Amino acid sequence: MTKSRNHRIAQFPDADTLGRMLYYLKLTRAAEERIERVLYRQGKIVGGVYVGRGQEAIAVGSAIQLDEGDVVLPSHRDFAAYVIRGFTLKEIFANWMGRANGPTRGRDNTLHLGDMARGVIPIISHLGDTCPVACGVAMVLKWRGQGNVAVVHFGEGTTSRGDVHEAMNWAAVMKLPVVFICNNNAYAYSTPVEKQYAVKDLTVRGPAYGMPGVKVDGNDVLAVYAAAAKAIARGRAGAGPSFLECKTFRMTGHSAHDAAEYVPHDLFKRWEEKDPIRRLEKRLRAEKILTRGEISEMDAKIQKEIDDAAAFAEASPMPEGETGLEDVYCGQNCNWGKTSVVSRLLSFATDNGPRTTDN
Amino acid sequence: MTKSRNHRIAQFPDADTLGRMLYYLKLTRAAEERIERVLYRQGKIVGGVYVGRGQEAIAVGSAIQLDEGDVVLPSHRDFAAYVIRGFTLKEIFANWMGRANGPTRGRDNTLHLGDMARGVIPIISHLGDTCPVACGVAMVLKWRGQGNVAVVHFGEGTTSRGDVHEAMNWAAVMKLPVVFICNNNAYAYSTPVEKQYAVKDLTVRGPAYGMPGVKVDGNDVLAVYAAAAKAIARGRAGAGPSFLECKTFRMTGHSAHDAAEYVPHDLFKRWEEKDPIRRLEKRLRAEKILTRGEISEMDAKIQKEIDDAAAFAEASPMPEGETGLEDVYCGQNCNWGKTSVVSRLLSFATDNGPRTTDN
Amino acid sequence: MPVMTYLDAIRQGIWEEMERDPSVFLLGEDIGDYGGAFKVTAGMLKKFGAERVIDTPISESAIVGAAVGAALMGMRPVAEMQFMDFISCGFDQIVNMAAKIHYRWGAKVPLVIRGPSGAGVHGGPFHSQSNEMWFVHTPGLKVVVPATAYDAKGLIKAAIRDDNPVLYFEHKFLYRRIKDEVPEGDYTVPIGQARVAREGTDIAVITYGAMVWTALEAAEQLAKEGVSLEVVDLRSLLPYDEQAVLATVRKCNKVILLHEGTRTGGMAGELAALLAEKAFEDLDGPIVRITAPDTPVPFSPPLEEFFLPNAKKVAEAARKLAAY
Amino acid sequence: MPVMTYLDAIRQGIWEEMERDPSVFLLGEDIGDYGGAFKVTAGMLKKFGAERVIDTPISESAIVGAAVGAALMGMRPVAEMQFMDFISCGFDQIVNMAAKIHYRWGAKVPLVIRGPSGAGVHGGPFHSQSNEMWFVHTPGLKVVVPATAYDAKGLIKAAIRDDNPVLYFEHKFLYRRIKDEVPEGDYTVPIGQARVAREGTDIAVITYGAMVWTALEAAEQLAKEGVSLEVVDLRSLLPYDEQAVLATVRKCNKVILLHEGTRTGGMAGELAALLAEKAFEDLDGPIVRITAPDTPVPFSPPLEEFFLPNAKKVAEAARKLAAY
Ligand SMILES: Cc1ncc(C[n+]2csc(CCOP(=O)(O)OP(=O)(O)O)c2C)c(N)n1
Ligand SMILES: Cc1ncc(C[n+]2csc(CCOP(=O)(O)OP(=O)(O)O)c2C)c(N)n1
Ligand SMILES: [Mg+2]
Ligand SMILES: [Mg+2]
Repeated sequence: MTKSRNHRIAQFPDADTLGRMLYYLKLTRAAEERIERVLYRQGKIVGGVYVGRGQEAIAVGSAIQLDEGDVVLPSHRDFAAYVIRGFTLKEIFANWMGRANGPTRGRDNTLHLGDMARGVIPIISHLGDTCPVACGVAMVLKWRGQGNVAVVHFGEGTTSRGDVHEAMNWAAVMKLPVVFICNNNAYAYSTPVEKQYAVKDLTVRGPAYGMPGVKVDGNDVLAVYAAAAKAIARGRAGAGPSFLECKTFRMTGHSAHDAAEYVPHDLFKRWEEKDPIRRLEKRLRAEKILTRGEISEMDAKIQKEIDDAAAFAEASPMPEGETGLEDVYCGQNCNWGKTSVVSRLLSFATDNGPRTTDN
Repeated sequence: MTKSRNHRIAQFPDADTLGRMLYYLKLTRAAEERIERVLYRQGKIVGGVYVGRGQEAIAVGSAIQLDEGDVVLPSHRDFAAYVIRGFTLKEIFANWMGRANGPTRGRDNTLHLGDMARGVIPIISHLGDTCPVACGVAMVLKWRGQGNVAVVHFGEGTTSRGDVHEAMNWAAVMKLPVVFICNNNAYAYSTPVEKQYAVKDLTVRGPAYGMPGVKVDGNDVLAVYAAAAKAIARGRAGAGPSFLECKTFRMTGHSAHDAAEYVPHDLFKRWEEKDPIRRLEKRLRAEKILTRGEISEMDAKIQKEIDDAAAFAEASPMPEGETGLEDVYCGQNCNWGKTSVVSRLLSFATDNGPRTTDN
Repeated sequence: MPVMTYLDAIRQGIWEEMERDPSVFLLGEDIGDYGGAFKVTAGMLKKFGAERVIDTPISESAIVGAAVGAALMGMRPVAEMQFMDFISCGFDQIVNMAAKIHYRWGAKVPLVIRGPSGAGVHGGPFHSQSNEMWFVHTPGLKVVVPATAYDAKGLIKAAIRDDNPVLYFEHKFLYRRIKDEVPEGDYTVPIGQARVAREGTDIAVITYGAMVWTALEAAEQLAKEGVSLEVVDLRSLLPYDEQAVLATVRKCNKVILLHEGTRTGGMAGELAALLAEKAFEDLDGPIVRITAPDTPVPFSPPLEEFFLPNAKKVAEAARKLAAY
Repeated sequence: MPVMTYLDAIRQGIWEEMERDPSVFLLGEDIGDYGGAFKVTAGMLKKFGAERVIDTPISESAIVGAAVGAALMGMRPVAEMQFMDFISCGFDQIVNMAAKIHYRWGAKVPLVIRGPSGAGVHGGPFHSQSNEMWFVHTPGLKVVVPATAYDAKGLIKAAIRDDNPVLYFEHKFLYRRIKDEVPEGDYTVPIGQARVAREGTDIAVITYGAMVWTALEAAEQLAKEGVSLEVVDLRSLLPYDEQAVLATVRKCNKVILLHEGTRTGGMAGELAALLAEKAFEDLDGPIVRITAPDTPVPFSPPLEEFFLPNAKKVAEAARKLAAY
């Protein structure tokens, strides 16, 4: 059923990939910081703001491995997954600011950015809902037999929802190429894990459905890479789904307006030491894969990209009120054709780093 | 928190209990046979007819142990649970026939019979929905601290529903006195277990939530008794929920109109040999707990009870159409007070065997 | 023209679409070997194979969610609810995931959710619901409610070809009770177009689903008494055919709104609002609603009979209205 | 009399009921230590303890189901949905379990499901819904929609004391924007009773929730132009106050039905049907609906503003209707 592919199951990334991972980690951190700590406070972003500070390695270490034809369904904290799959910072910032040229044309907020051409199905606020959707995607991937996979992310709190259960069971019964990645950041809004589930590790859930359950250091992008590589390879080979529990920590409040006073302060300190970006940076310098100078250049480039994206977004027009009446249905009052994602994309420079699909 | 009780955890029933178990097994088998194979075919029962032929030991072996204050939430195949908790055959037959004096006053069908005074919350057709309800019941039981438990039954197919997951996780997190009993009868309507889940035994689900998962021979009423005794004792002691997977077989079609052609015929033969009633009867005779004569008497008594109940039900009036407008709300157009369960009960003889609450 | 049952017409419509378009596939509980609780998909597993006729676990939310995922990948899933009552278990995926995707990011979500709804077979409160209004009130969905075998086939085809999520409510009372002429081969009935089921001049009865037959029965009766009812079968509830509704009322000037769903918040309200807004000057009498009362659907035959609208109730109301 | 916000009034109402009746308890996500996403339950964990203020896993279906179980055991659970949008995840337990138990076997199910609904704060399609109509169309439930701080307190108390499942829709736009006089201590606002929020003679505006304030703003404007609007605040949608609706229309003879929920299948339809049935002779002009359009709630401020009804839109419609 599965077309044979000459994928090596490389559980360790090559130097180029290591560099790109550092880039995406840093880009994510810096872009989210701008959004959460600058633009939001300036009132330029309205509505809820959720970021993935501290847990960036999970999306980076997994999405970096995806090929054309693969589909990712990120959580609200997986900024890097969107960027790696080709959403530009300009698009993302424009959407956060509700602009007419954002990928949702101002209809939806945060990271609710979808595009099947780029293989991205966004989370909706209703937690867990994307897990069954990932199953449907994977059914089609399996029929097509080209060894593609679907990767769906969700928080540990989300595992309490029925939809996650129905999806994991379904994927196991149908042996679907789905990688279920739990971003276990220790809190669900204010709720600590002891109030969410009564097991030590959620990994037991994997075998409970008939799939591997693997515990991963979510603050180590190389560990994520290795575990995701195995799970993805399993999916590509037609051997069915996997469940990864990536342990990490949410280094902010639940959203930009939450001071996280319920989190014991020393936890932040302890996890600060495990910062995934510093860890990778240190290693790349130690192994002489990147020099201090190259890293500074990278940082500067990232700042420039973010400046440009923020400026672009701010200069972009807000949507006209009446356009909100369009596109409820496909085919009737639908304006996505006229100002399609593709044509609107042409107005964006594609200057924010390499795209996975060039892999 | 839990009032200490001098319950011995008797994992083996005494002679009296053994006799009552045989009685309830036989009563269930015979009553359901009358319903499914006589009254339904005569057109005296309308709507769907589901029975538990072959799997009667599960409800009998567990419900027989319940005390006053305990609550059972049976599945659609747990006839005995209703009877053991005090629903009379007359009530049950009257309800199957849609009569005005059935416990639902003709509003609901099959075994959808509830009565908090008897500690019974019936299944609704929407499979799995009673599992979260059991959690709410158990929260209150736990607060009351009298060592009561809630026991909820569901089929193995039902485990695929999100509600079962949410409930098992919830009960584990809150350490609730719930016994989750999966009546695994190998089929969900026409769907065999391989299409329902991808594990060998569902027992793995227990530890996946943080509770014991125990495999039980569901056709051996003594095995059910022993496993339920342990799980109930655990609940009474405040140690939290348990999950029992009782393996059995549905010795009929899904419902009275289903010929079950999709079931390989030899399966029926193989399971016929494990018939729970014959097994217990043989044992009780071998151990001289009951004589052949006593058993014949029991059979005759059961037939008479069923004859009486069927005659009573047939002679009972159908509801007046307009009464269907009452009781949508409690307190307004509500007729349950006037013709309350209790007062309507007075019209029933209480002649169908001992009731658990006399224990 | 071949005469066939409502149920066979649905089956034939699905069958032909499966043959025509390889992206159409089916998923649901017991739909494969067993052919579905009502046998709508009988024979399809054998014909189309296990990849296109998929028996699922008892997971309504995942059924809908997986249908969405497959639709996003370019397929046209047709999901069966064993009874439309159980759609409440997949409700969130329908109203929040399926209904809003196109609006939010422009992707197509062509899928159909179909299954038996409605009362009249003593199914009790959980196997008899007419719960279409939850979806009529949810922008982004389409809702169709065929009453005839002809429309059942034409609408299932239209639903499958539609690029949006469509809820297709079959009426289980009609499955084997209704037979009419159904052309062989391809045709569709456009979603959003009503049909005049019987022409008349005095009172318009606007209805859908099984109640179309109830209205026709009443019309037959009233004709003998010299009162002419026009019966309009909506066929689609979202979008519904405003022009047809206005036209029949402008013609008859009196109107009965009839449905099997419960009263408060039912479709009759929506139609009444339309008429009160846009046909205010055309009405020569109060708008009359005939609906089920605001109760669950009771099981016992006398209760269910009392619950359901019938020709007698329609005829009585029509007589009164005629005399207004 | 103390002046307090809409939000504080809800909190005070719950607080007093918790003090008054030990069978009242709270469950929901992040309601304990954190006090809820909007802080409605702030301080309650400390005051009433962890057995009566229960942080739950993210399991909306289990939240509702557990509330039903506890209610059957004689308790009076008050369940919070972090946003009423997420009620779709507990939908089945509400419409099939909670709503039908009393009808089926006579047991009481006294429970409240409450939470923030409505738009106006740029919450986007999943944090802004007005989804009350799904429940208004479900027999066995009650639905209340307070617009003032006074009613917020009186209705939460009535809801908690009611022996049926009550859905209590708070409007998040009003939480901290509305302040009014709220008596200390005990009072209830009866479920099912509307209130005349402003007396008038020319046009009745019937509405609820945040739109009451919109109507009042329009009435203020129109008064200057010599047109007198009467504003009726329904307060409850199921049951709704038929007499009050009929009375205002019999007085004003013209009517605007206003709500924030989407149009098709919305509350305005229900009211229009009532009026067309029972006040047909009293109407001197078409019934006018002002509602949100049939789209999801868009996020970006200009889109959301266009989506929402406002005083200008109401005033324009009122001017036209006055001239009819
Ligand atoms: C079904 C549902 N219930 C509640 C919420 C409100 N909510 C938003 S995020 C959140 C916590 C999520 O926790 P987790 O799954 O661990 O993800 P994290 O935010 O920690 O990444 C909650 C309760 C929601 N969005 N959806
Ligand atoms: C939510 C829901 N989906 C589908 C159905 C239709 N249905 C009724 S019984 C049944 C099979 C149940 O199988 P299982 O849980 O194994 O119980 P069993 O009947 O075998 O005891 C199905 C699919 C239902 N009642 N509820
Ligand atoms: Mg988390
Ligand atoms: Mg089974």
